Amino acid sequence: MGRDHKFQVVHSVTLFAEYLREGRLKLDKSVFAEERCTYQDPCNVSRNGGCGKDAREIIGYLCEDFVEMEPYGDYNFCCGGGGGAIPMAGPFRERRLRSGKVKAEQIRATGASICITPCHNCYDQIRDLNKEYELGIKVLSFKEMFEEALIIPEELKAQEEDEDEE
Amino acid sequence: MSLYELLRGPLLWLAFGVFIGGMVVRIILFFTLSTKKDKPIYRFFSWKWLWLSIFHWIVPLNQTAKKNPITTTVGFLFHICLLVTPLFLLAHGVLWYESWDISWWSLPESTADYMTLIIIGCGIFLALRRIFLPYVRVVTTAADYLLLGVTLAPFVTGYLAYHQYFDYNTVLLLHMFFGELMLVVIPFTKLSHFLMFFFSRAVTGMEFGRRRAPSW
Amino acid sequence: MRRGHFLVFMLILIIGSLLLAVNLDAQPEDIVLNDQSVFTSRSRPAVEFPHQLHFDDAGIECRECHHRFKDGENIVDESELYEGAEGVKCSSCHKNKTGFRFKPDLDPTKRTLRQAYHRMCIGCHRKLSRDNEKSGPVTCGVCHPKKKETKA
Amino acid sequence: MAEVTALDPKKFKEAVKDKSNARLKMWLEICAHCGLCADTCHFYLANDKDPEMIPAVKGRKVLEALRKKDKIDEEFLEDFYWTIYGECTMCRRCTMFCPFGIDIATITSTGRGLCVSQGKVPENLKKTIASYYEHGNQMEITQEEWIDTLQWMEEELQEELPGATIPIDKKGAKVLYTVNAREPKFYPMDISQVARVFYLAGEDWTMSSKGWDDTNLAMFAGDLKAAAYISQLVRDAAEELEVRRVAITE
Repeated sequence: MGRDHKFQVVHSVTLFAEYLREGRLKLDKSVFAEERCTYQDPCNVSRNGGCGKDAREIIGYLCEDFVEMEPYGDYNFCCGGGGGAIPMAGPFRERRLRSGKVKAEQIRATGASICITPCHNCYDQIRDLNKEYELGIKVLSFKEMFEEALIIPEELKAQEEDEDEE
Repeated sequence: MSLYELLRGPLLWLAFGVFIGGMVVRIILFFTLSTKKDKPIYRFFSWKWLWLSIFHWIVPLNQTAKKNPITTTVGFLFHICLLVTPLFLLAHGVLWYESWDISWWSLPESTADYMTLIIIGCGIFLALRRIFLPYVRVVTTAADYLLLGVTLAPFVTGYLAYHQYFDYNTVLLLHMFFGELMLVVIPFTKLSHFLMFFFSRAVTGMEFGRRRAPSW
Repeated sequence: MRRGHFLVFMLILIIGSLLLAVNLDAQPEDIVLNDQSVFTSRSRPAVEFPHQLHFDDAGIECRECHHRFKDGENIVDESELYEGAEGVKCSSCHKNKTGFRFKPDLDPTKRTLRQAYHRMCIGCHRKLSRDNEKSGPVTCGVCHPKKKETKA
Repeated sequence: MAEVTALDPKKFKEAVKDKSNARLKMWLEICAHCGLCADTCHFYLANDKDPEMIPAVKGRKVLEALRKKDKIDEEFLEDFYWTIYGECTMCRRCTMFCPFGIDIATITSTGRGLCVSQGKVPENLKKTIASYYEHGNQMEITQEEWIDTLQWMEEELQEELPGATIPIDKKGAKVLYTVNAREPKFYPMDISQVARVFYLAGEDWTMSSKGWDDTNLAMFAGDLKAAAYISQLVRDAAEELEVRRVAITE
């Protein structure tokens, strides 16, 4: 990252926040209104990527009831799945799940029903933690939430839906 | 030549020589090696993040200070007194004056006396931490105790000499010896952090800074 | 202690050389260097200076300590040195209150009284001891002994 | 799983020499052993505050390894391997709390590099690195499979949004979108989800048929040569397609 490229490297979180800010995307906030959400700051996105603010901007468009973990943002704990811990698998799996105890307790303390995270490592790890520590939460990425909450202009929708309605 | 003159003259020169020369060599080595092997430092060099990083840690404006108020207080008191007391001690001022015909501010003697006690007290606290906290004990080596001892020795003997406990002349000579010993070991041990702190903070500050994340 | 001037906090005097003497018989034997107009606060005991010892036993000339320089030459005449004489005490010239010196070639009369004492005593004692001659103390605690608190 | 490999002290010594940079040496020397990093580490907290888990211990072990040079032994390396791969995720949280700002992630990475010199790398990471070299991604996905996946996702998406496309290798697009290779392998829907976002936002975007995996497990494995190669793949793709921005998911 950041070498003398001709191009700029952006994280998709920053990109999504930009679209929302510029009004290029519209979200229906009511979709997740019943859910309490929390956000897992991936190490490489928040602490080492500086995208924590952008993520919270997106959440502002997406969630009614948002609770931060303690601590959060740049000071959030690692989920335990980073640094190649997920793909190492094998005998490392047990260590990984144990080290996720901190994250599991953080999530439990928020009382959230949805844990949002834009990182695949966090995503897989927290899903595993969900089972291991019986958190009873849904783990979602921004993309998954967008799929449900994006407002699609009528003219872009598929035609057969209109036919069905007629 | 009397032992006093030896410690006051040639050995003091030697101590300052090793101390200053050693630190200069360390810095030169750091720069020569880093230009070859630590390219990221120079690629992402930024005065802004360098100073921000140093600033937030040279004053207690960081998460660690918030989380560990007692250790932070002790640490800051220890370090401030450690630097200020020897530099502004009246008796040391007299020595500078006698040798170089220069003089500057000095602390009231009673203040310096209290500061010495603070250093010794903080030193004992740090030693107790090493002994009783498992997570400090696990990284503690014999060298850590030894260096804490070497750091405290000039202050303990200085305190004894000022109050003229025990045999004044012996205590004073010991005080001079330990002071010089401390100077000599600084460049070769972790005590070099008094200077390398700034390099380390600068490097990390810039590394986090280029990702727009604070390192404090 | 004088506020704002750390220097004035200083400890107390050391041995001085000084003092009058027109006539050797009239010499005070020991002199306590304790000018309270200068040393307003003491954290170390005042120095008891054995004046007689210096010229009787050590055989030091008056003019080796008592001085007033003109063109590099000490122009003090022994006849000027009697008890109460103008200019016989160190403090008659060394009145400076702030002792900051960053240039060694600064006017010597700018020395504070404390600096003048220290220079005179320690300077001479160290020189003698380096020449392997009989000498006086050079370390703080010997001239300012803790237990022998002086009252004068 | 770690394979049993013969020790190669000569290679270890070379690796030590190669990895000893100015920052690392400074950090390992000035660490005051104050222990303030202890409760910043999730491994320490999650393992009943086992003092052996604190970040400074990892630093100490790397220092030991650097000092051992060619006097490395099997027993040390074994313990070192489990610590350095299994007890640090290089999250850098401790660095934020270290008064000196000692970067344990860099130190761990060095430690892993030392293991690499002995071929002591977790088997699954090794596999992914080989896969990067062969297929350009960590999941052994061939170019054909990749393009198939993209087309399949495009079709799925078009059922709902007829105008939506997943442009492949579109020269001069504004954004090149790269993914984690887990997406095509395990979560292909992710791709249609992001395509939907780009479509609705009216973004001029594209995906590359070659350098599209933005993960770099070699970096985590401590194999910096491979890591450089992998990041070059995406860089090449971006330069070839003359995009202005590369969007990453990791």
